[in-house]
Amino acid sequence: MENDAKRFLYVNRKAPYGTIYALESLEVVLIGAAFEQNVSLAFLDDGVFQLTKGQDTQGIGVKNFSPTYRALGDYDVNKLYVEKESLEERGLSVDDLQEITYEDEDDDWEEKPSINIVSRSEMADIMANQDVVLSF
Amino acid sequence: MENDAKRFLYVNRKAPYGTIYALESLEVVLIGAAFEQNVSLAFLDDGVFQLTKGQDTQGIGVKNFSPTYRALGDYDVNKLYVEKESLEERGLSVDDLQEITYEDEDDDWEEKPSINIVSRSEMADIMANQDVVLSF
Amino acid sequence: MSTLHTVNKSPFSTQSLVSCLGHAKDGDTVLLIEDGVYGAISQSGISDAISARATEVNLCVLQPDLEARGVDAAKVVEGVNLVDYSGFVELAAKHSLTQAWL
Amino acid sequence: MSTLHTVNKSPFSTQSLVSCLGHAKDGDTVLLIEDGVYGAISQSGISDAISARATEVNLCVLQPDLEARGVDAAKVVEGVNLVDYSGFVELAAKHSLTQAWL
Amino acid sequence: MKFGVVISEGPYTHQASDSAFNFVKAAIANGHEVPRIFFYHDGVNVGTRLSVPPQDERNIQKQWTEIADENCIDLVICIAAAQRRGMLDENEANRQGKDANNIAEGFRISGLGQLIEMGIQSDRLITFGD
Amino acid sequence: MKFGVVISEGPYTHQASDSAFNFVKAAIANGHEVPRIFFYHDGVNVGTRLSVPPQDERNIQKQWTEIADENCIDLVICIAAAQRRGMLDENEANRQGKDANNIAEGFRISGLGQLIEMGIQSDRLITFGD
Repeated sequence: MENDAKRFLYVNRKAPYGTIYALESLEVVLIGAAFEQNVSLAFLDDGVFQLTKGQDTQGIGVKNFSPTYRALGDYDVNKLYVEKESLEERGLSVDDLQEITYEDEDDDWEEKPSINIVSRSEMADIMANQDVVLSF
Repeated sequence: MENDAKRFLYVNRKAPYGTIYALESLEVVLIGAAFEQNVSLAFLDDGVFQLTKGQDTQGIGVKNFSPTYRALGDYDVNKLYVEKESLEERGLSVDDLQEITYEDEDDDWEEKPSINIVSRSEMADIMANQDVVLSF
Repeated sequence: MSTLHTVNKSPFSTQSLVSCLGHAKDGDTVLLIEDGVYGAISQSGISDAISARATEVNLCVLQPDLEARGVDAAKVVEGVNLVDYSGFVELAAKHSLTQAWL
Repeated sequence: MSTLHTVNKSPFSTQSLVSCLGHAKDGDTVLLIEDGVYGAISQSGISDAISARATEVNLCVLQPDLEARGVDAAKVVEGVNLVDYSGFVELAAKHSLTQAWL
Repeated sequence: MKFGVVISEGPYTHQASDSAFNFVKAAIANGHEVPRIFFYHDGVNVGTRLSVPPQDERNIQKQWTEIADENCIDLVICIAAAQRRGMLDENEANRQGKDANNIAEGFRISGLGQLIEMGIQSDRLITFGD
Repeated sequence: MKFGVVISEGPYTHQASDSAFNFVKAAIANGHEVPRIFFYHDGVNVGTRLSVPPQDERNIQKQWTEIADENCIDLVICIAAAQRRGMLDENEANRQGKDANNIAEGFRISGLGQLIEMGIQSDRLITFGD
């Protein structure tokens, strides 16, 4: 990563499928990965629903894009922050989310989790510590 | 009014200007008036904001359509139901709303108020007692 | 005379479900569709309020929308009924009126 | 390092303002625009929660949006500052970061 | 039973037109009629023939054109909503002095009266929006 | 100061593009620069030249075309978002085998990289959406 890379945060606060924001946010993240900035993703409020496992969209005739989150590691996008309070309010725990991992090139390519569960106050710190915030 | 007229209720739950629904709802009401059905309008939740007086849109560069509500009486649309609880939750009273009247042809063209403040439970009764509900 | 109410918004984001439940009459059906299906998740911050209404009002959730969002049917609040699109159509036919809480 | 947060939704309809205020840091500015300006009305069901934050956070409301909606400046919660579009621009320039709570 | 359907949001952005499509398919399969669908607000954008969705996604406009053709459904786009949003048929384009039009086969542009008429003539009216 | 602006919602339906316009006008009046505006999601629909708003309403597309022309603002419409929603320029129409295009003067269609680039090159990035 270049020294003058900017810290980019993609903020996801909306549920998938009801609206297109989650999908089109992911499209920005994938394209943005080529720019070698310092990228993080935040999932809070209804955005945490984007990461649930077992999504099956056959019955609604819409493409299931949830597998794409698991590919983020291949694009060197491996900082996914999920807010604990948002999960709890929605009756969810980390067990309801997909497992998303990346291979750490600085640690002998060990497979590590990309999802970090953070408190609301930690999420506020993450948000404050950015150069660019893109909201979806 | 014909005997086989249907009861049409236009339900307004959104604030004006932030989105176009309030304006385009009004356009349906005006066109619909020509069909001589039994028309009522419901204003609840943020829909009560549509009727506030003193709207001045010069600063945002968007057309002020609030005077149109006062013309509804000329189209024989004179049943505007506004939910009391929705007003109160928003710090509003009937004094914050425009005065909207119609001339009652069955009562020597006396000018009467079109706005009826109703309780949530009365609003529920009004909604239940319709043939067609159009939501905006 | 009864009404099928549809709610398509997450109750964690908007007030639509609360407003709908505050206006639905006994004997009406409230059907959760699209992002509205999140209202059927048990042990959430609002699930008690939902199940409290499940006796007077027929609460339903659209299963294809539930599956799309990865919500296991076992996680649905007790008393909420699962329907498919065909069931949605027949609910609309059975009730004399349909109202969308957009 | 501080942030200008914009909120464009009515707090009576959505959770955006609540979520924003729950994440804004002391010294940040929260600017209410578009339908968000309804959050500045005094004596509403949420005005106490708003004014409680007005000491740590700089709460502002966009006056042209307030006027469009017929909300009298005299009705605005105490401690909330009125700004015009020029003021909006300078708030964005003054804070190092801008975040929209859509 | 005769269903009237209102679609208030644009394609892909909101699920409304997908939900309406699944509802209409099921209604027809169950032996009901859907004589007309009225596209209002951003719903008018469903009727553009210029969209090019990714290969692995559904083509919402084509789905409507096909189901309408097979079941004689009248797909009506509101003219007032369409004008604001840049949806035109050939007549409207000529009348407004525009050099192109973008409406798809099977859709027609007409007035809000068609919505009221649908409300009067249908046994049930159902709205899919945001 | 250099502002980058993102517009995420369509014209007339949401206030987003109006708010952005008022913000950009004020920014320029205050001596700031707005080198680029990026239209994403339904925001791409702002760039249609086929819209015919009522006489007594603002013409949102024309407002953008004019302010961009006067201040050298690069109005970029996201290609991926545009394709889904039926927004095409002449090149894209030819490439996709479409018989019409609808993009207005002053707008250009390009990739999402232009959004990231805007984020990198701007001092501040501000989003107007829903």
